[in-house]
Amino acid sequence: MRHALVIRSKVALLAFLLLACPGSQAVGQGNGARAPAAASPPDDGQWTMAAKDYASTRFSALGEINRANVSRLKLAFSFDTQNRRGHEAAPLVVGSMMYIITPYPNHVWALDLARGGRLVWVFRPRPKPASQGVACCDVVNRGGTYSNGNIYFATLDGDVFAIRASNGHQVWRTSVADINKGETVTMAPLVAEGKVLVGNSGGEFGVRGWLTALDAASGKLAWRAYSTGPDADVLIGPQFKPFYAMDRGKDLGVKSWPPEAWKTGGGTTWGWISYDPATRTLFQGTGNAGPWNPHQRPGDNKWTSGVFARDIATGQARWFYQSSPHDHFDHDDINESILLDMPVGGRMRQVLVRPGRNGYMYVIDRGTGQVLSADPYGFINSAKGVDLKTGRLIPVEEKVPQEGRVTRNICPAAPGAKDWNPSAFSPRTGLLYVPHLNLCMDMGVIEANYIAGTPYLGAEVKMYAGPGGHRGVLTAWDPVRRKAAWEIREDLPLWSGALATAGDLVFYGTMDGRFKAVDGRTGKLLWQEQLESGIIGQPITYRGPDGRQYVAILSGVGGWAGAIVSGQLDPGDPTSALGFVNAMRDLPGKTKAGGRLYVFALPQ
Amino acid sequence: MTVLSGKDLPRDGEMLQGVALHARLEATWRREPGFWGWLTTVDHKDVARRYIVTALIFLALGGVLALAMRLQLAKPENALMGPDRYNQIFTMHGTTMMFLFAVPVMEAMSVFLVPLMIGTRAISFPRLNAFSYWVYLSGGLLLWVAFVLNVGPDVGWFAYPPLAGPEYGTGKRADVWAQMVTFTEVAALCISVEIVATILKQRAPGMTLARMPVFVWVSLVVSLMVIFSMPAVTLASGFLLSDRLVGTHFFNPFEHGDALLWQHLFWFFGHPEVYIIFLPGAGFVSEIVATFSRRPVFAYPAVVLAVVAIGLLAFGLWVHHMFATGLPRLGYSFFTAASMAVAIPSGIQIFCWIATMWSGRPRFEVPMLWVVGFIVTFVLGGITGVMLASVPLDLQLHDTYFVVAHFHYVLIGGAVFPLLGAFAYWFPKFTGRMMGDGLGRLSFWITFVGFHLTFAPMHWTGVMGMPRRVYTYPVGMGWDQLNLLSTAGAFVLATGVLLFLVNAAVSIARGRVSGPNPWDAAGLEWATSSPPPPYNFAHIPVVSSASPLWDNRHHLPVMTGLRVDDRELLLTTVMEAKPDLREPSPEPTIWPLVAAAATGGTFVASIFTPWAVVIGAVPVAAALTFWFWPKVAPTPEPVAE
Amino acid sequence: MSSRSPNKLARIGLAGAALLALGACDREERDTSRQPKPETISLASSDPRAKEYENSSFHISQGQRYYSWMNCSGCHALAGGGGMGPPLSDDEWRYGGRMEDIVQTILKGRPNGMPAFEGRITEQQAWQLAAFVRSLSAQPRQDVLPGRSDDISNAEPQTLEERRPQQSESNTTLPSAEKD
Amino acid sequence: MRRRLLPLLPLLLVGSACSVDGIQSVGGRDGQGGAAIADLFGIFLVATLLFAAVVAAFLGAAALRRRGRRADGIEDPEGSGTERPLKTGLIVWIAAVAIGLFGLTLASHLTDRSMARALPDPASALRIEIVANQWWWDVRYHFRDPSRDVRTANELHLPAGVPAHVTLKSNDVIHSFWVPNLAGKQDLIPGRITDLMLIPRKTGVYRGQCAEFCGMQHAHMALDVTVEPREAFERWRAHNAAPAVPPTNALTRAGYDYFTTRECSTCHAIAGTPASGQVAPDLTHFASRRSIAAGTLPMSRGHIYAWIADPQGPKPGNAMPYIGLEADELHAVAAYLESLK
Repeated sequence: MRHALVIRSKVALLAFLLLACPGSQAVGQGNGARAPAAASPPDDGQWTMAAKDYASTRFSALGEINRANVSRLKLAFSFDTQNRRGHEAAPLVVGSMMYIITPYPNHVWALDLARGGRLVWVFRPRPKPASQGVACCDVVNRGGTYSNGNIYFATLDGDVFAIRASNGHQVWRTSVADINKGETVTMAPLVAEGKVLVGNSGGEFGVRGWLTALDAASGKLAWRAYSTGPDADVLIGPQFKPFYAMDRGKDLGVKSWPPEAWKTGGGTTWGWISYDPATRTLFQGTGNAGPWNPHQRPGDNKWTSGVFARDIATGQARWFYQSSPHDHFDHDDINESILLDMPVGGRMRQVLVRPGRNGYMYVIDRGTGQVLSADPYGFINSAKGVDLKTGRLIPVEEKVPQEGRVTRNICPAAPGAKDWNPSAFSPRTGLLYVPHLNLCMDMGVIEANYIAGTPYLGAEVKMYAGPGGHRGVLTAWDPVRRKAAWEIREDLPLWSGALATAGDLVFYGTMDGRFKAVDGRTGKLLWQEQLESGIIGQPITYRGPDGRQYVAILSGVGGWAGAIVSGQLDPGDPTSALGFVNAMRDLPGKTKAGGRLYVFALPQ
Repeated sequence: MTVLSGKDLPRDGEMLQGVALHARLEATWRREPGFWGWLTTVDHKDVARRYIVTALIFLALGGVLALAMRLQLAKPENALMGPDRYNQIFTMHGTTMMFLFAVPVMEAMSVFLVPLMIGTRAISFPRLNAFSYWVYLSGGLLLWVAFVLNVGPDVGWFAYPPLAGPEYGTGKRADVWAQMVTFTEVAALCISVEIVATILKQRAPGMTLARMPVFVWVSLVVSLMVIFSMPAVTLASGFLLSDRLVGTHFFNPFEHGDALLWQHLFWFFGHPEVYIIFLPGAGFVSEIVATFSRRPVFAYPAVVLAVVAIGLLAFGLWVHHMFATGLPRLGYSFFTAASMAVAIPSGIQIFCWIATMWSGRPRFEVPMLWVVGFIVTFVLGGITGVMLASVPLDLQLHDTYFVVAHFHYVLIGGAVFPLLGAFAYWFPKFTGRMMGDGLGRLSFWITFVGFHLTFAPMHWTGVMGMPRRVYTYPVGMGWDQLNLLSTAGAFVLATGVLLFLVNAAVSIARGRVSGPNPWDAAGLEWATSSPPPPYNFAHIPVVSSASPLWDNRHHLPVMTGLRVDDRELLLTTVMEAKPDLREPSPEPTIWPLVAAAATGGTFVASIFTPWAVVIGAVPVAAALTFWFWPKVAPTPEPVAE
Repeated sequence: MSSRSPNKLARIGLAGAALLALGACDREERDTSRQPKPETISLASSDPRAKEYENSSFHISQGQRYYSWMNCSGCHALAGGGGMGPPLSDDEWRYGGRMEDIVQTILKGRPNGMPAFEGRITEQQAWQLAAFVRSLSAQPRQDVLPGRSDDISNAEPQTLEERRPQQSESNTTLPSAEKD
Repeated sequence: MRRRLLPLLPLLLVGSACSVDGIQSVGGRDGQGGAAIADLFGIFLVATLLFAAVVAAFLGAAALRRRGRRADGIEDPEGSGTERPLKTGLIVWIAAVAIGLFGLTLASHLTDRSMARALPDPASALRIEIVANQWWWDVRYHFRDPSRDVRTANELHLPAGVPAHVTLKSNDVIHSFWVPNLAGKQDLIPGRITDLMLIPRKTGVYRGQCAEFCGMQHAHMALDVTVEPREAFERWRAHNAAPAVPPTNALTRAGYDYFTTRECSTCHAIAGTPASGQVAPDLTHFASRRSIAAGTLPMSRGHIYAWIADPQGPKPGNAMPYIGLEADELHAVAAYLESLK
């Protein structure tokens, strides 16, 4: 399928060239898919939230850098973050300022873009050092968000900060998580309708997952929705109209668990939230059920490993869909939801497109939670498919992890076909650019012991490359035709986000430190630059104070995949970093720890 | 160098007989004088006596452990010893009795008797024979020294992983067990090869297969069983050692190793092992019954076929040790049938022995008492064996004291009683003196009564639900009196065995001098002096019937012509035992001992590091090189015209 | 096992029997006694209890069990390779690698994430854990160490098995009601 | 020679042992199939003893027949005239043994098959999962609705007449599950899942015990089995599905505080409290059980004290450590545990 761009006729190509106009919000020609306007306003050249917009497109309408000239891209400036852990964050650009949030200790650096990236101020929140001990997968932070003059971000130990974007002064600070229970916060908050939405991490520690809305102005708690437990805690009320029968019933967050198990059941919200202003609905994925050992939690384990639609004002759930009931493989469902309006079965539907961890590309009706399609976008042998009548994943019995006996060749592995690192959608090509993984694993489970603040796993995992021997893939997925347009195979797992631009370019980075730009239509590699350390961050692009287009990326290997480098782990133990190290034994030879912002532009 | 013609070489025959012949043979075959000679001897009788004495010492040690267990179990909640000590003790008891007493002593009997019974001057591969003893001794010492040092295995004589595996078998205890198995297996395999070669190629002229004494048949079958079954356990213990030492995953269930693989391998050896122990008993009984009933054993072909049948069936039964493991239920029925089928050849043997008495004129000397005790006890053990072969019954009775009762009935009744009878019977051949009769009878009755007092109550304790291998049991289960009875019986039993040993010791010193054939028996072993000279026979006897000394009461025909200046054996054909070749037999040498020491050092060190195998290979290779170094200028030997 | 140098092993191999004779009694003792070992406060470098625990296969195996039960393996990985916590299988010790240092680390915790287990486990258990932790970097005597634990192996993954995606019919089509 | 028959008598009495009414007795007829096994046992006993009697009679006769007629000559078997009848006898004997064994094999096989056929569909049975640990039994009842699941330890409650499908797993080494009054034994093998169907017929209290050597405390790995009427079982189930009773007075509250914040909760769980340890027996309704520590000690206040104060005394080697509680702490924890009815 590689380079197999589908262009049906010369006419279509001609029509496309006429309409494609750099800098404007072009409507996709390829397949009719587009982000809803309300959630994806016209581009202002800034980058104020990690996902670019509420629709989570990570698409920039800037087209100055395009397929023709990208090969001339040169470093504009760089900045040392003075941190050597995994840099997963997206820089923010507001006006002429850039803000970078580092991994623990979560410093916020404000750089003046007008003066070549000179440091203006730094904010040091001083999180509790002990929080490092309860961060499952390196002490990462996935970024902040800008709204109404403030930068909102959360520290690893679970404090949400609002600081003045102009001078870095703290506006408010609210503690939302308790590290003594194993809770941390690594996600980039989302601010919408005057609410700061933030969820906890710690699915590996037997925490009880939640999503919290704070008042953006005061930091006061607006509501908190748990992912397990009684309906009152989950904010399930009369508005709740799940599409599938399996999600209907009272207190399923209790009844689908063994007694008490929901209290340590996971379902954390540590990934991406999308928001549809038109319906005032937020879409929130929930993480894996805890512990990993599924035999300790018979039942469907509501409401873990699924996606909630909630009313942003009250947090009340509207619908829920569970992609991995009774999750077997640590398949969180916290991956990004891209809001699209696109033709499905002959008529336009308002949908979420979700590249799921279990390897299926879900297309879900935004209004009802109905799964319209679920197609494998990576290699899957642990499930036979998704039954669209019941909404249930159809597991493969022989791949269910056994107690005391390793199950071999489970694909995808625990990080899924795709982990947190977000995709980008270009309306110009109609394609979704999914940076993902091709990993399989051996997994066996054992009885996990619950001790608050310590890991609650009960699994022995060893990962390795999936079929083909490559560990990462960038797939250009056509959500309308429900198949891949092309894909690029990468040796190392892809742990960085993707960025699509109106120059029909897709930017992403690899864990050995290559920052790449490829042709959005064919996948052809057009430009790459070797950076100091491996890339697991999220590339952004913006219009600088000088009016030119810049592309920025944080380099600094780490995260779950890169912990072998950032944590100097022992490759001799296959279970290091929950089994990821086994797949990454060669990484220390390919990159080293680092932490630096790189900003590229065309030469003047 | 002048080539001598065949006529010039000194040979036995008309020219050379009587005292002169004995002197020449004595000079050629005797062991070297003094301690050095003791270390270097390759005489099968020396080695066998050594084996028997060592095995009896282990029997005594194992018996002491049994008494310790019975003391602990005499009453509920007894605090005599803790679980750690008890588990070591019951493991040591089983291991000692199975690996260090029963199998070696039975093989030692074969090593002593078979060359005499078939009328040859030496066992084949006599150096290997000496080597096997030293290896066996090293294994026994390893186990017992380790036990004294609190490194005695505590995982049961069956050492099931994962309990014996690296994670749950803490320390080096299980390694000691596994390596001890290697020692004893090497020793047993050496002997088996010798016995098979000796029986097939060294029989006296005229001793066709159909004229072999039943005990020789038994030795042949048992040796072949050893050769086919022991590699399974050697393999298994090798797997276990490499799991424990170098991190392989044969028995690691997490990595798809299989704990049941061990059980299959172990019982594929373990069940034949039981018959390896029991069948020689049947051989002893056949000889004793014939002698004391004054007639050849009834239906000799049926008895021999029964022995062969048991030897074959023994390999098809191992799963009846694993009925509770959850293997496919229907397949169990096959093993039930096979297990029950063993009762048919056993029944044939029992019938034939009784029929021999029936049609003969039985004389109840001490060996015959043991035979009668054997028949009674063994039949009872057989009954419970048939019950245990049934899947539904076994699922209830398995691993209870019922099974303990069963296999002690079969092993003590079926093997130890005949063995003690055999000691009494062949005692004059071993020592030249008769064993005391009065004390012999007393020791039989005390042993017999003590045995049943000990083990009969265990049938009940088992049925009442007492599991095996528990170091204590709670009050109020109804097991108290029965256990006390067993304990009391154990001391009676021990007294009986002690009396037997005392009798033996006294008789060695002061017993009546026996002469060559005190029982007027029919076998060739009685055709030479008691104890036999180093060369066994001055002239090789010639056989024309299955009872040579009865059919040629006054003059046993002999053949002559073997060299007397060199150790020379007559080889005969496999089936008809026609004279075939003359073959030199090796001289005494120290190298088997050195090789055994090198092998032993390698085995022991490899408990601690896999590199021992690499480093230890050097001394082992050196010792073997010297061992096999060809004699300088072999005495020229013309080809027979 | 790769960490064992041939030299060291050869030495052990040759001295195997001697070792057996010398130290076997202590090493194999299943010391289930109630009390933690008596303490001697000394300014000398090493706590005398260290050797008692470290040279006991029983204490090391107990420690191995606790290592999993107390979730140490969750952060430090089964063979001490590390993850959320630093690796224990190397020679680097942030807070000291002596037995008593490790016991302190376990009981009192350390600021960068190591939780304090004092009051959650007994002191005896902490010593046993420390003995096992040191065995991960092959520091105690080799002859008290297990060859491995019954866990997942570090062998190369099995990729020979043919891997084919599982398919079923139901995911390819929409429910009939939707086909309008 | 009657003395030689004496040893047979104990065997005869084994038959009578079948009717012994023990709480851990092989001959029990308390479970389905128990009767069939007892009958089979009887058949085997009678048949094999019959053969043994023939052997004994033959042996006695052979020994007595020509005793005393001493002569040094050798018998000529062919000449004595006994050879032919004996050969006929041998053939008859072989035939008899073979037929007898065939009959027994058939009886065993048929019993086994009929018991297997009589087993109900596991799907319709009560679902119980038993996980063996060194040295205790982790018992879980599973229901269609997982929130109704019950977890307990070292005890098994069964409704009379209702089939219970027991799934057996092991967390460490090989154990064997054996409640002789109800069914034969079944090994629990790490890395494998085995199962067993229990169909209790008679209400009562029974005892099961590990039947495969599993290490130091193999002797102290028992479980109490209570077979009760269906309603009583339902009450038990409902009670055990409920969280533990909260502490009611200062003493039990102190015990609660200690238990939930200190060493105890690292390993033990008590539902409804923060204590959530999973690696040791669940103690939610501890005091309602019949024994402590897998049948090591009977349940009583004194034994609770004794056990907490010194768990290595009565059961050396078990995983419960010596904690060294102060007297008041011991008093409080014991009181709290005793209140967990």
